[in-house]
Amino acid sequence: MPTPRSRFLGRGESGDDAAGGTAAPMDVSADKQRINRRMFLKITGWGSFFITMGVFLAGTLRFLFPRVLFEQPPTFKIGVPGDFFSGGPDLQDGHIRVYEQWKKEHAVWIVREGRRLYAMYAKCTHLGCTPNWFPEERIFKCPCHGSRFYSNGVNFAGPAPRPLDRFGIFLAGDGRITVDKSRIYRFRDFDKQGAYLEV
Amino acid sequence: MSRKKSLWKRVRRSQVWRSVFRHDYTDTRRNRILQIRSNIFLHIHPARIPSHAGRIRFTWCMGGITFFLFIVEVITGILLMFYYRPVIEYAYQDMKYLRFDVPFGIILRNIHRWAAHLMIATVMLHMLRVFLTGSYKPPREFNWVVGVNLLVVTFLLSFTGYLLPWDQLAYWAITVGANMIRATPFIGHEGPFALVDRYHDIRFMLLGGTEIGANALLRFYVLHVIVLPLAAAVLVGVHFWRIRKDGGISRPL
Amino acid sequence: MKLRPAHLVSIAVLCPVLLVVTIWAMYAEHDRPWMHYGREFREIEYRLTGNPGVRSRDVNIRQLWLRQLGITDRCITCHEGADRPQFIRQAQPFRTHSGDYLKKHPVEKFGCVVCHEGQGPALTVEAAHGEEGNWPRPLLRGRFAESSCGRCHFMEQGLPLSAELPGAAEFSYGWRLFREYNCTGCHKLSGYRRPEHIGPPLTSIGGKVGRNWLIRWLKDPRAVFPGTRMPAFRLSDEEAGYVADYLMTGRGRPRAAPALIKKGLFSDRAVIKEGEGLFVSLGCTGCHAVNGRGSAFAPDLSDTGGKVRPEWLLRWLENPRAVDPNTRMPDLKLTSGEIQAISAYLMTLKRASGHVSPPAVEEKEPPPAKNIERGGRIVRDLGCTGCHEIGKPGFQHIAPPLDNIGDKRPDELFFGDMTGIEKDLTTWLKIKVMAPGRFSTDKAAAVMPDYGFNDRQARALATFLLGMKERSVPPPYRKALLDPERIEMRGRAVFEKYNCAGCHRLGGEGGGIAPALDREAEKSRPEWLFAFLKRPYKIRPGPILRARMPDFNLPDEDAAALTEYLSYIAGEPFPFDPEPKRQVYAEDVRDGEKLYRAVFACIACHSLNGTGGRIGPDHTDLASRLKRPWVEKWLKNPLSVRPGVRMPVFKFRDWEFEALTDYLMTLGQYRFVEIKRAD
Amino acid sequence: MGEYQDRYEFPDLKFNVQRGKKRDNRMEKGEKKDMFVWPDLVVMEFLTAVALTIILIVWALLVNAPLLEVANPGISENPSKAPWYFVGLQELLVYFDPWIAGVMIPSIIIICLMMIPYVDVNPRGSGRYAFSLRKFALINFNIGFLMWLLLILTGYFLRGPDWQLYWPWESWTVVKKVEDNLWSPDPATGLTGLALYFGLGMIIPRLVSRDFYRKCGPARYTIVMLSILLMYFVPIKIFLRLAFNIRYVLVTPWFNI
Repeated sequence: MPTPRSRFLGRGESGDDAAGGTAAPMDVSADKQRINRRMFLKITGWGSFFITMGVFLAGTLRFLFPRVLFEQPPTFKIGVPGDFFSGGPDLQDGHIRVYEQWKKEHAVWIVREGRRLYAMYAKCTHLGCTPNWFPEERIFKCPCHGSRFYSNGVNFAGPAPRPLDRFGIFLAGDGRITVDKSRIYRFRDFDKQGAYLEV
Repeated sequence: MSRKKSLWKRVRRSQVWRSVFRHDYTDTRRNRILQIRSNIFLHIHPARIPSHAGRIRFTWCMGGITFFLFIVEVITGILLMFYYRPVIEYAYQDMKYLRFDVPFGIILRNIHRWAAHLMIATVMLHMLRVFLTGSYKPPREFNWVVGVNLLVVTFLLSFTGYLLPWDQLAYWAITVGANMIRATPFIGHEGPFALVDRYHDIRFMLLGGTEIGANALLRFYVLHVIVLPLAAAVLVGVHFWRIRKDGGISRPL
Repeated sequence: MKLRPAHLVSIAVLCPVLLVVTIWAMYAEHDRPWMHYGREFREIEYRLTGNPGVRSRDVNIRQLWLRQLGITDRCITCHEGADRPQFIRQAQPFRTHSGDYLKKHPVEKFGCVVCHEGQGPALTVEAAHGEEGNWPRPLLRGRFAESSCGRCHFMEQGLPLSAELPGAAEFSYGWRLFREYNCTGCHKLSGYRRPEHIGPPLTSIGGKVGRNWLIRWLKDPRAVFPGTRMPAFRLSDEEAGYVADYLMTGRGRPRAAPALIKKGLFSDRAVIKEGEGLFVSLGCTGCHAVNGRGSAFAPDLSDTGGKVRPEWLLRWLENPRAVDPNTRMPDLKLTSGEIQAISAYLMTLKRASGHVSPPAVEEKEPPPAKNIERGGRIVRDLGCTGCHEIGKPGFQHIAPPLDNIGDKRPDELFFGDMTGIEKDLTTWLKIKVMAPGRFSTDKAAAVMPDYGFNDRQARALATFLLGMKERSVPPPYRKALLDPERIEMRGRAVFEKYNCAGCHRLGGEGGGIAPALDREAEKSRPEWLFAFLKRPYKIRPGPILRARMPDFNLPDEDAAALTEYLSYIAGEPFPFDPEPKRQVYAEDVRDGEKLYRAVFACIACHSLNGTGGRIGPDHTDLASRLKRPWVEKWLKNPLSVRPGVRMPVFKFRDWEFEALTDYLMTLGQYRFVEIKRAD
Repeated sequence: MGEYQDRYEFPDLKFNVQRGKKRDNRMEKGEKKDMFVWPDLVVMEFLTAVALTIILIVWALLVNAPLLEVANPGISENPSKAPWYFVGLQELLVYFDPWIAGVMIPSIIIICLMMIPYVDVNPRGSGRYAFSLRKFALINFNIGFLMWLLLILTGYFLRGPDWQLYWPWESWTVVKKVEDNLWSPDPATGLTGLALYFGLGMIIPRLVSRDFYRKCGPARYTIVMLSILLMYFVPIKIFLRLAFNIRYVLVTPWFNI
């Protein structure tokens, strides 16, 4: 038969109640004190142990998320505004120029439309193929399912559901234009701050 | 409080709980024995042991400590494997990566390294203790042999791990070690009565080449993370099993 | 199951300790130095920009991963302001990068350690700057960072010594010293050819100077000529004697034409006076200096009288190339009188120390053969053949190669008995070039001689040498000099090699003895220029100019390079002038001749085939020499082409102008073809 | 409760049959002194594990694992030491050729260790610290263990550049003289010496303690004595080298000892 003292033995949880409700109520104050002391020690000991285990687990999880990656950084710089806006008549609305040199490495077309500059994601909005730019016809064609886009990325034929997505673009602190691939803007956000750069 | 208690009670009485923990925790001898017998991790122990075996003074706890260190090595080792590539171009870089970037990388590596050193020491002390208490005497002869094999495996584990950081310390320590092997009689190309040339001797087999290079690194890695830990685990199993079967921890006759 | 009180207490003690230790580990992990810098940077940025948003930006490790270079740089984690101009006044690590280096070398492409060294992936101050035990390449501090320029910018492409890498003055200077002092005479450095002998040949030195002078010179060259490039070899008196004995054996008596040797020549005051005048008017000071006046290009002549034998000097002036086939001293085509006068003048030049000139006839008995042999051995061991042609001991690099010298580790360097200095590579290099003798010990003597470099030169040389490292950069990073640049560089190299600037002015620099060359190619045909450079002749028959273009005996490629260079700086086409073919009528030419000879009487000043005036240049080969557009321009208004010229401005009528030009352009068409290597 | 108690029993130990009485006594004694694994032993194990974890974490926080420069076959570290547990073998390389120091000695050590329980016929002193009962075994084993330890300590702490001996208070920058006055006796002398050492070593103990020989039997006796003689040969060779500059004891065309 368990004695009253043994009520809290066992699993280290405070509420171990192996004896069920049958145990006699505690009535000896000395015992009570000892129980409280044991309780305290147990809570301190096991409590801190399980917290430690929790911390170990958290640390192990943190270990699996390295701070830096050996991947292409999401942002890259494409030059100063002067490289794209040389002034003159072609800055008027509706004049579009497509810069292809960042497509190979970053899958980005830099497009200048009037006074606006934006970074277009070279990925078809239909099923993710990479479209090609045909400067003679001034359209993008997707080789997979025949989607067609105007030079500003708006779809006009084929199965593509929406215009080509755009990346964040901004002027960095050193005065150079930076493309941020971690921010993607869809059609309805094209006029939002950050989806284009205006001069 | 009372609601909480009754909830706790209900949990304890649930089918799920009882399917996991088959007995209660009343302080009876029966329960104490059941605790050990029904737990896969604990039942490498007998339910009761002679009381001298529980004294640190007698065992130094060296076997247990060694086993615990082995577990620590396995856990930290597995974690380190996530960031280590056994390729010459990357191995050292990954050490730096662990050192500077990876959260807790440096402390894991430190623990792995120091625990390995400590393990060598404890395993040797364990052997010393077993000899001093004469615990290899019949019927425990074979377990001593298993133990000696474990000693060798521990040395090899530590030695193969030594190369993996691919730094100067590793490279030259292993170079010296590997060059001793080539002086093995008969099967080493520089040993007495050499039967083989440098492309077919035991050192070549170990290094996968005539010098310490990419193959050697990979071989040491495979030995370090697969072959030797597996061998150690099997031998540890046999070792523990035999302790029980040979009558538990040795005792005065 | 009841735990014993002792166990319970142990658990209650040990487990909290474990927790504390674990939290300590957590704290250590999340209290890394770069985080402090990150937070500090954000505060500064907020102060500078007033934008509260920057303070909440994440503090992260920023990494540049340059696959081609195999570089992982995390320097910008702490040096966050490096590429942002507004941080120029901040303290490190936040300050903007100095200069405009980052404009041409964007951080995203080049990273940091390519130039600065240090440990890119490291993130603690000590480790990142490579001052940790396990990193062999510590941060290059201060201007030593320039040493890395050499990794991509290859200087050794036959560049002129004046070539300058903008923003790398220290490095360029080091490279210049390296070339100028002919370090490759003893040290091998791949990519650098051993240049020709920079010192005079010693095969016939006995015929040139006396033994005493030679010993004095060998002991301490800079005491004799302070500006000399000849280093001091720390020879003892006996050793210098042996070397002198050895060198005096290669005597080869100079044989001046007997007509030149005249009694009392060297004491005739009138002749000496004439020689002094000639020395200046012929342009000798364009290369040589006397008592501090003149150029330092060629040897200082202030002590000629104390150094050389008179008959040697006569022979030398008569034909320098006969004495030394490789000399850069041009053949001035002097007359016997001029030779005598200049020699007499030069022999009067003596240093105040007043030592006597070497006797015309040689000393008596030859030295013992043993001494000569010893001297020969010393000459071989000291590597004299690196700079001088000596004859018997053939050339070999006697000093350690300099490839990868920048990779040397301190424990591979021999410091001798030196104490109290920082034992690192830069210190070692500086001492080595400045005072190599300081590394000598009883057992190991340093062979390298003393060049008397000052601190600044030593630092520059050390900077240059530090860049000699094994790790190369992939081809896209290598900077080859572009084509137009190459024309310029090659031309400048030749221009410098023959010290053309001693007499000619180009780009605002150079002497005023001969015409400026900036617009020369506008005037002269390239084919003619080439021929003229190969074999100069007198264009102006008159006595207006005493100085004349000497014959440098230019090799074809040098002459071609110079011609191309002159065309390039004048913006003229090369190699030929695509002048439109013009229809020239015979009557026009006849009219022109009439105008030339009679109406405007050009022949009064200019000469044609040996007849005519001797004031202006000869016109015999005018058409092969000059370009028509220039002739037209000149005829219209010579003063606009060369202000102050004595040619009058004629008021031609249009037809006169046409006819005269047509006539002039028929004079001596393409004579240069015959000129080329005539004799 | 009783049924569980009975389950705890010793296996049938055949070699104890003749000492059945003792065994019974021990059974009785043992029963009194038995302890429960749960929770007493398990708690102790738990505490040890926690203490060890604390030690490891603190150690790892305070001391970084060594990492030198990236491996470079062109530059040898000086001195380049093996990991500490093999430094003893490296230290032996000074005195022996690699095939002995690096291959034979460790192999022999391992084989001898494995043979110990089969050649030690002394039944006494099992399971307790009893020096007086097992003098011979304990003395020899401890000397061997100590030698191993000493070699490690020497190699680890006293060896400097070029593997020269440096006391801890000596600076490594001082260049030590390399011993260049080594000599070897001619093969005949060497062979005689070795034969004498091993021959006498085999014979004398047999003459001195006939009892020992009787207990072991010829095979065990040979193995035991050979192992012990081999073990003591190592310090003897070291002594010969240090005192008399002897390079090899035996020189043959095939190998040197």
